[in-house]
Amino acid sequence: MTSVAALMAWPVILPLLGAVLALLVGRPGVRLVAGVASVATLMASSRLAWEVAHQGVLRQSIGGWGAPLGIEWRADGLAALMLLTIALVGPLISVHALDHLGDREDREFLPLWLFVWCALNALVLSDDAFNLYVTLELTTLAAVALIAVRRDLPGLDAGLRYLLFALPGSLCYLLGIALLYGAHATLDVGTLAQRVQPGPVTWVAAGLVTVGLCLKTPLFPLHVWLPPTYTGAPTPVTALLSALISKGSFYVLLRLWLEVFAPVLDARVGQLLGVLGAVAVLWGSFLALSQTQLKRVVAYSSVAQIGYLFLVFPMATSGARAGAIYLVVSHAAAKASMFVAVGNIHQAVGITALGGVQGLAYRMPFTFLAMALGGISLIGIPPSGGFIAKWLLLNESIGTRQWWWALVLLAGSLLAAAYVFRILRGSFLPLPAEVKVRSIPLRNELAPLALALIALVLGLVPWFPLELLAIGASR
Amino acid sequence: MHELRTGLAFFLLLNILAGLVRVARGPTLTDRFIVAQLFGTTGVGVLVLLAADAGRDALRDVALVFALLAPVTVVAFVRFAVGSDADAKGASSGPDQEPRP
Amino acid sequence: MSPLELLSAAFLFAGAAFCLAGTVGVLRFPDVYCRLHALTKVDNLGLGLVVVGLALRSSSWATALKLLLVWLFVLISSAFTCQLIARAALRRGAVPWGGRREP
Amino acid sequence: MDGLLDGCLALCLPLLAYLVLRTESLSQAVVLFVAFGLLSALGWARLEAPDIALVEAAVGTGLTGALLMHTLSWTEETPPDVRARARRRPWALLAMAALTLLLGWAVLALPADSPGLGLEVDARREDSGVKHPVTAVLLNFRGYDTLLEIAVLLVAALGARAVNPRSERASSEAAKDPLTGELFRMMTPALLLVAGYLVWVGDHGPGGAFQAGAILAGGGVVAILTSRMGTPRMSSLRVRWALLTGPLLFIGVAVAPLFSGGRLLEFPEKYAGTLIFIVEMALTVTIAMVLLMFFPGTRPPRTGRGSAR
Amino acid sequence: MNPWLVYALSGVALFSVGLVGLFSHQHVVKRILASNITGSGVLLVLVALARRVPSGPPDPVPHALVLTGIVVSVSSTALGVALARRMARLQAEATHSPEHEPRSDGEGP
Repeated sequence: MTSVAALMAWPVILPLLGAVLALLVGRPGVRLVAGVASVATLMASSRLAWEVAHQGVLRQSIGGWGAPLGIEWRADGLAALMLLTIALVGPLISVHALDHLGDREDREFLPLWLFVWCALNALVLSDDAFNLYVTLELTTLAAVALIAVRRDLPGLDAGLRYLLFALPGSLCYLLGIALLYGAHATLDVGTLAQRVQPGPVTWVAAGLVTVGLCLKTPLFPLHVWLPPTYTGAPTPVTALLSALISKGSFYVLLRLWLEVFAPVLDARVGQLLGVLGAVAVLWGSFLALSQTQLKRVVAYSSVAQIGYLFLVFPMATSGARAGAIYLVVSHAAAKASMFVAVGNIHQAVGITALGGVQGLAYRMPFTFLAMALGGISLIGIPPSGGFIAKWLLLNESIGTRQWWWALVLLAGSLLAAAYVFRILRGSFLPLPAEVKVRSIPLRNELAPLALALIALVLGLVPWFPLELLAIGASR
Repeated sequence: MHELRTGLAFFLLLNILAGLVRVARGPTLTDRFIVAQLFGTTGVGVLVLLAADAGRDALRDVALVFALLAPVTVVAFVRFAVGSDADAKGASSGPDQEPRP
Repeated sequence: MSPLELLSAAFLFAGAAFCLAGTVGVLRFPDVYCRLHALTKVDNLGLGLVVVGLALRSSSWATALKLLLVWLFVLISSAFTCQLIARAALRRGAVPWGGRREP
Repeated sequence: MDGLLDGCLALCLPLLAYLVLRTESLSQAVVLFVAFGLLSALGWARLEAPDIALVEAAVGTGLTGALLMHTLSWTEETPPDVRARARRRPWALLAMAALTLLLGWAVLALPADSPGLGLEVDARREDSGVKHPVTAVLLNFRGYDTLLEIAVLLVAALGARAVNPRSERASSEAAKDPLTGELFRMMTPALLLVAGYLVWVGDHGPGGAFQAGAILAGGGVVAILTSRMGTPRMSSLRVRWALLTGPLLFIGVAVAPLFSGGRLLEFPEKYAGTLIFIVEMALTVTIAMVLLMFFPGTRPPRTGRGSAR
Repeated sequence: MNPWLVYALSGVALFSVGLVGLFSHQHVVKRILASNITGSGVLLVLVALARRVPSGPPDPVPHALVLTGIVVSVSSTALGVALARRMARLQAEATHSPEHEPRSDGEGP
């Protein structure tokens, strides 16, 4: 069972099997099945990451047909790191969801989350452009079902909004892939990378793929669906969306862009993406600063943080790539912790306004410790994963003589510091007498703390992830 | 014969296009739905004509499926779009009202 | 052209003519019920004649049988659906046309 | 003549699509959309893609048609945005034209005589255990896509049932209606026959699990509409088994080679044909169940029609 | 002009019409229809690409991709319609009985 085939198959198959079985057993055993499936998938993912760290890039052709005809899997260091991130962050969010959502929603939330996990693992491993489309769609539909899992008006509205933006995004991507297939008669990403030539087909296909994936991620100015969707969805689902699901489409974009499109495109296109990212950083942070609802502050912060990721495209060096991925991972942990903390606050006092946190730090110390640690990573202060990521990006912007991106990074950090402190400041004021604080289970307080600790550890021991990232960084 | 069949298929396609006028004019949903049924049968005709070409036998199966499933939409139409049987007077239900001449 | 080909072509033309007649009927007839009448002409005779024309020239019995099966399905479905549509229209209060000019 | 037919069809499709989106009445848009489905089936037929035409026929006339008729019962007839859209129309037309030109430029630059992967598929088809090339690609060469596609179907069914969990039956009056009852009785054997035929034919010609499942679902929709059954509920164990046997079997067949040192979805050459047939049979039931779960029951909303923003 | 090119251009036009329609409408059912049309456009391009060599059978790979694409498109349509229907019902209940508000989680704005 240690063949490469089995190593690569289990991280995809186990959550899928778990989801199907969880659906089959229904209410009584759903938690048990989902728990077993989660542990098994976590083990399978870590095992694969371990092998990648020791053996280097792993490849596998499903069914044994080989590249142009069949579908190939490719696990490099980047894929291994993403697998680990999903396997650590996702289950912690779902633990929080167990108490946050009702008993009825369990039956739907857990199988759907396992489907999302299966789709994201498949997406991370896939080296086939059409297979990536299928995984993207599986992620989208499962996300829509998750957003609407509570069947209330805000959730349904958010789900429809997300669906109707993500669908055209996937279709743009698919048309781009269709054009590439028409020109090069292959769907394999590696083969495409060798065959693309500058020309109208490549330009239009690159445009379609980029626009489609930017719609799903989303990049400014296509982000209009994000704040209402993130606020309307149940909080654990928002955490999943922001931490993992939006990273899926960014991962696809990063790989296709760096491996396939960047060599044959004008550098100015990369600059354009960078400018949009920079605008997203400033605009998103500014809007986060002007919100009065707690959840909206964190949601707009996501717009800004996604903006940073797009700074990788104008620099397009391996250092910038490492920085962007580092940000993906640490933002996944930090933002998940923030959203889960927001969920806890809401559960405890039922208030959504920013002023509602007043005095809560004394009653929910772990939640606010998590919020503070997550905030540190968002701002980019050491020691945190966010700091390492921004440091790498800063280095590259100076190394490639594009100092203006450094300014964006610094300005974004200042704005982030402002909105994070705006939340934390209130929490240390004295608790108003009339506020009733419901106690929440310790498990729910520890989940965000564990997530925030991941972001912290990423800042303390950066060498393991960075070494992993270097494996297979260029084909 | 191929030319003749293709020509007739084209002619039937033009018939479908002409039917669009009735969809636009309505006036009621029922009128529009009748045109949809007309399209269905004409489409089956086009498919069997095209299926007569060598190597296109599978299109006959497509025609078969179209013919077989045509009633599904009709039953759905009768149940929903025109309003349920319970409010047969239909004064206030249904997407649009039948005109009374 | 062999006599069989001629016969087949004649059936095909006749079928197409009925399809045209049906379409014109749906376009020109004054009310729902008359238009339904036109629709059934296409279902029964239009498609029927086309099917017969094709079956005459079909390469095998199985093909001819399948063609006739297609027609049979359309016939049955048409019989039911027209009844259903007409009933629904009547229940909703569409008054049949009494021979006046269309307004 | 062929050119005329193709040109006319190719021109009509975008025109019809434009009309669907331009019309102000929703009922008109729905009827036009049904016509659009028919024309696209003709397009698939002209492009020698009978498999796709079959799916379009089975899903378009059966499920999508019924689903859209159903939407008419709960949405507002005239969309609330008519005036807003009228203002934007010149802008929209310009955007459509510009986008078409841009994409058309890329299409014109594509190589005009590439056979794609057709030759590779032909060369390996013998090893796939299936004679029909599309089935070979779908279930063997790219069977992994199909496995994930089944997951997509399950997710959509789960989501659709989660938001509308109750199974609604029509009034008893509808159940007693002799006309639809007789229609259902006459349709059922034919549906079963054609569905079985399509699964069987999928091995060597156009057909397969999805087409057959869609036809069965068409019969199921009529059964729901005539109150012979309710929409399948996730809470029923029997429904869950019917839904999930196919996926479990597919996963089992996919992972079995892993235990003997093989790869995922690597069918042993000798049994490939048989295994694919069994998986297709089981998936037919799954697909029929999923499509039925998409169909939301029959009762029109009690409180009348609300606006669906 | 080759038939495949005619259909590919038609598919591209469908895509554009659908995409622009999707973003210029507010009505949810219309937007779902528009996304369906957009999808049909992409699929038409793919199938047309399979038919570039006029002699011999078409390339089966795009056909298989399109079959998968249709399944995905049907699934997302059904999910969208289900969500929209539930929303319409909740809104109808809210307007008809103001004292009975739909259950809200209070987290939204």
